[in-house]
Amino acid sequence: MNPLLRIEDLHVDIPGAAGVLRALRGVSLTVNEGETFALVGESGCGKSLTAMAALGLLPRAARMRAGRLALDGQDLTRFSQRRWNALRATQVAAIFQEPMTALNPVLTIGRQMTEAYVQHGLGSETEARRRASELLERVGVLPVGRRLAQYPHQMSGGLRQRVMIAMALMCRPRLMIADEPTTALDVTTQVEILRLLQELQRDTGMALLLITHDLGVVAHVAERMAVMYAGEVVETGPVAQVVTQPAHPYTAALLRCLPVQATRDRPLVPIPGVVPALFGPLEGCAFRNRCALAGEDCAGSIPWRERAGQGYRCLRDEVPA
Amino acid sequence: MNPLLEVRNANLSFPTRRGLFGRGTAVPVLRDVSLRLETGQVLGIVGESGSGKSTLARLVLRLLKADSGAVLIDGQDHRDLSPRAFAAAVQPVFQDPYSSLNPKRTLAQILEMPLVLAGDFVAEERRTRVRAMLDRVGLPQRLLHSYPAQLSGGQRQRVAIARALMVRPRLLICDEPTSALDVSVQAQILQLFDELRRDFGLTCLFISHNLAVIERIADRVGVMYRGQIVEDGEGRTFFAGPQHAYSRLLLSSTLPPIPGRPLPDVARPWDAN
Amino acid sequence: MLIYLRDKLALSVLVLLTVSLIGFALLRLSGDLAASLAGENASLEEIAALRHSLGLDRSLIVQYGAWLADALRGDLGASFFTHEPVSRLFLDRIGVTATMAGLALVVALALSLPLGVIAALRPNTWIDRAISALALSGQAMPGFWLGLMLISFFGVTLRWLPISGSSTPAHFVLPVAVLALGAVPALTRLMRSGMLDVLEQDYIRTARSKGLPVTLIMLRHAMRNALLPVVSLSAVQLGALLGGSVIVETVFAIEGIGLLTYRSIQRNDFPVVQAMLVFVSVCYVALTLLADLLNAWLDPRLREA
Amino acid sequence: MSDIALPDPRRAALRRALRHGGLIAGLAVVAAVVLLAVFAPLIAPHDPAAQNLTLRLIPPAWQEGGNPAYLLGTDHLGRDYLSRLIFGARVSLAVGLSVMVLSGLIGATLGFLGGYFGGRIDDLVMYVITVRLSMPGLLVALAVMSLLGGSLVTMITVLSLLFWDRYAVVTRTAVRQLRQADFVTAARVAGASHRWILWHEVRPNVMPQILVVATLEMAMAILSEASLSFLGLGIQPPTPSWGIMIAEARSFLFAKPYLVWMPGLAIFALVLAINLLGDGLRDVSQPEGRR
Repeated sequence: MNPLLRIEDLHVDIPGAAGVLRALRGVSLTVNEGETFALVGESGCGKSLTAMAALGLLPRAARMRAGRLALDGQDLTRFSQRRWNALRATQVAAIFQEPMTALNPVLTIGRQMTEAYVQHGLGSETEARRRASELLERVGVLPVGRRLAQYPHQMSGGLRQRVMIAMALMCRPRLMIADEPTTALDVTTQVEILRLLQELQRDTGMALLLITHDLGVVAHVAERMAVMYAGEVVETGPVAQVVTQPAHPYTAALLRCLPVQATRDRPLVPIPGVVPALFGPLEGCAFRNRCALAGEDCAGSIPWRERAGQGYRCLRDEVPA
Repeated sequence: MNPLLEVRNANLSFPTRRGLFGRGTAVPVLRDVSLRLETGQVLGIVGESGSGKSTLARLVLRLLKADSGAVLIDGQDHRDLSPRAFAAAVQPVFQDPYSSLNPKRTLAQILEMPLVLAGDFVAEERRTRVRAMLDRVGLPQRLLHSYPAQLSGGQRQRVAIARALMVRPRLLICDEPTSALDVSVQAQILQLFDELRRDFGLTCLFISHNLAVIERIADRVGVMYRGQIVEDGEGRTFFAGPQHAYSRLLLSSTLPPIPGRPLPDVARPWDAN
Repeated sequence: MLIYLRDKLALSVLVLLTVSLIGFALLRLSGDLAASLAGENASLEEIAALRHSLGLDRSLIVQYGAWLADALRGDLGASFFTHEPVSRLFLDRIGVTATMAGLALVVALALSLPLGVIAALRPNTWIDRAISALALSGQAMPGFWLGLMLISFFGVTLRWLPISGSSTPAHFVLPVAVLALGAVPALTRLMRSGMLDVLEQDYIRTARSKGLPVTLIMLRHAMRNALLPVVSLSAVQLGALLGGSVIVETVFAIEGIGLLTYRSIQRNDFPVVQAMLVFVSVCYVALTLLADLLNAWLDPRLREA
Repeated sequence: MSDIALPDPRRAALRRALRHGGLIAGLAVVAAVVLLAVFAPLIAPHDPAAQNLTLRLIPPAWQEGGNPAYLLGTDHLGRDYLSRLIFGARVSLAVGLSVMVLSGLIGATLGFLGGYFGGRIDDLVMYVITVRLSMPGLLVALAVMSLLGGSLVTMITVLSLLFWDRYAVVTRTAVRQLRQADFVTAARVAGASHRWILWHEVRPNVMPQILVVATLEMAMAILSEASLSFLGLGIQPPTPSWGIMIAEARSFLFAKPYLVWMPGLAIFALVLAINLLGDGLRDVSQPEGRR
């Protein structure tokens, strides 16, 4: 499989009134062509920030301190604003969590769908409209003619997310970044949107980088995954392995927190304590203050280890599932 | 014997006001809702957005008035209770841990509030009770004089639960109390609920869109769809084999973290929409 | 939208009636008009006769009713002093005042929209702080004093511009500048905060993720949303500019309705003052209505309210 | 359990305030002017009303013909300009502070009622606000002052009755949002009365915004007093008011421009300081961003 997106040792700082927040501390991951890669973690772990970095859209205050970004062998690290713009939509497209706010309320769906196509010189306004119609038809936003003239507020959340997806597909990107695309939706709508994404991926062959906190969604749609905690990737590997035999204690603990029917007769085991503050340099394992397996050796530097296709950052060999 | 909470054929609609002079139409939100909740039980209400589950909570809390039907607390219409008697019987816990605590008041003030309003306690007794309750919900005493801004989301939700329990109510109305929390924090709060049920014998109306959470916590389950309770029953029976097509759809849409399964088919044959 | 318009119109009429009634009552109850009109040496009989001839001996409600009936026919009464019809006095002078107010708003918008946008694009940088400081200073400047300072500098020291009257376009430069500078601070700050709000919205992130150039994002996606509150404020400001004309026209000796009103106030020429009060209210109500329509054109969500 | 050590919000606000240059500068100037006004009789070198026609129009001390005894010179009646400026601060502050408080009471009350109770009460409040907004404030003030005759008390009354609209609008909006907050609902369910909720739950959360409006209104009142007095329909001579001083100096605009710019500068400095104070208060109470 060919690697499409490579992120290597990414460090991002966010200076603020309370000090410099080390938001990302050496994140590395690779998304291969055509695959679905899930980036999983709880709020504040840096998963969205990583995705935004891959779009060149870090928040204004954030600084990329170190690391390399590459798309299909092209080094993006020193890209100018103009080259980023040329890349977005045509190579990397994105959809976001809140379909209610991600579309501009004062512009029609048609206008918002076609503008990037025309801007990137892929065709005329007429051609853009034709492609928009085809895509709306494909994602099931019907009747197409009327929908193109509508404004976002005239549609339900599920429909808007479909519009977002169609819009992201306009310029035939090779990678779609989906940042919590179904979190704001009802569960039945969530399944519809996930199915749609799967089908579209099969049709177009694009890769999908799925950012989510929901391990259930990951298990159903992703092939490989990375788990983030406190600005670091703590574990990565094929979904089937990571979810059933976690190698990192945090992944295991997260799974024990899920109140799903499969674990009905097992008690919930909450993770005690809270995430450490990420100000200043952090030595050792960030999870050790909440980890049942932690010892004094966890305060030192922790190597990245590999085992049977799984990579993880932990000293312990056996992690109880 | 009367159930602790009974809702009888409640109908409720929101009037849409068309301008200053217009009358407008009424949008039905609750349609002939009936339910019974026995002392010591947890009744889980599950449904998607717009199903009317939060409206049901607000109705029971007397924040809304039904067009017809009745809400009975221990056999007595809840509208006949004095504010004090009602507060002593029913208390709420809300979804948003940020909106549910006044940012300008300390934890001590927030937790004393229900006791001050109940009026039966001297200052010394209020302080003792607040300290005991902090321990009970797992918050350190040193937070007593801090403000909500100094707390994490999970800690805030503990405060909200503590505030609801201060007057030892007989019925707790929880409207999506864990939905705004991360799963690890959600697990902490669900565990707290388990402990509190054991210690206080809580009776609870627990509303959530998350079937897995409901399954963990509820003895009985009610499924709401478009303002109606389309199915209700004992928890284990329900999860073993839901009867209504919508319940089955809801259950099959819940995705467990088990790899290798395809996404379910969620066509809605009964509801061409 | 139609229902909204209907309500708004009905409300406007009610508001105008209330304002005219309040104005009427205030002016009538604040003192004995006949006594002050007749002069200090008038006898009681003379005052009574004057009161009767002006209709001031009738009850307040009757007087108001009579005024209203006339006003609806376009008859605003006649000046107590020159005995000219008030409507004529107004029509002769409205052009000057309206021109000034309109020009001032255009100038103010031309200054404050770019300033607000620049400040919002570079928040908390030196340029943002400089613009904020400018806005704060402008807000602290008394208009009449600014006018006098401008006269002293451009008119007397430099001798570039005429300092009073309204006969040539050059006469309007200083008064329009004073009026415009009065409106700039509020508009700039609103534009800045509006833009800051909009730039944080998810749909701006969406637009950026589509690789659109910054100028297009600004013009198509951000400006339109940020303009909504500015449109409303502009309407209010234009009303305020008409009211503010009293000071500017006094300082620069311009024969507009502001100066007319000032003189009429000084000599208790009640019909003129009442007319001015109602005129400004009508302008305000009409302008806010216009702003609502403009906003509905800008934002489709408002069309359905 | 290791906590994220978050600071006490009040202490954090105080720290932000102390680091806020504009707020400190504004506060310093306002405090200085207040001291000047309170101790005017002790500080002013001369009686501000004492005329001496032999000492007319002395230029400031640093100009040719200046007299060190009259640091800022004298006006057309030979009164000491510095002393008049110092006493003028009394009028400005008296009007500014009184109008700030009185109009605040009117506006905030209306805002609380409309915002909290909503429905028909809110319709009524909105109607009253609209009526007020559609009346030209300065014009009405001019007309009423002209009929009633200018005095400090009339001035304060008239301005207070006119300039409460911003209080009402801001308070109403803020209270409307707070009314929806879950902590208000929790208090209601706990049996709190409307009065209890308004005082304990709503008021503390609106106060910062009301304070910011208060500074704006104080500045506005000071400017209005100056304008009205300048037009001859406000405070009446010989009371030293900055607006009157400018009006009296107007005839000497060409010969003695400093007589005009000095009182104007005083108004400008005081109002600017108050605005800085207001901006600072807003920054400090809303740390999430400058708006």
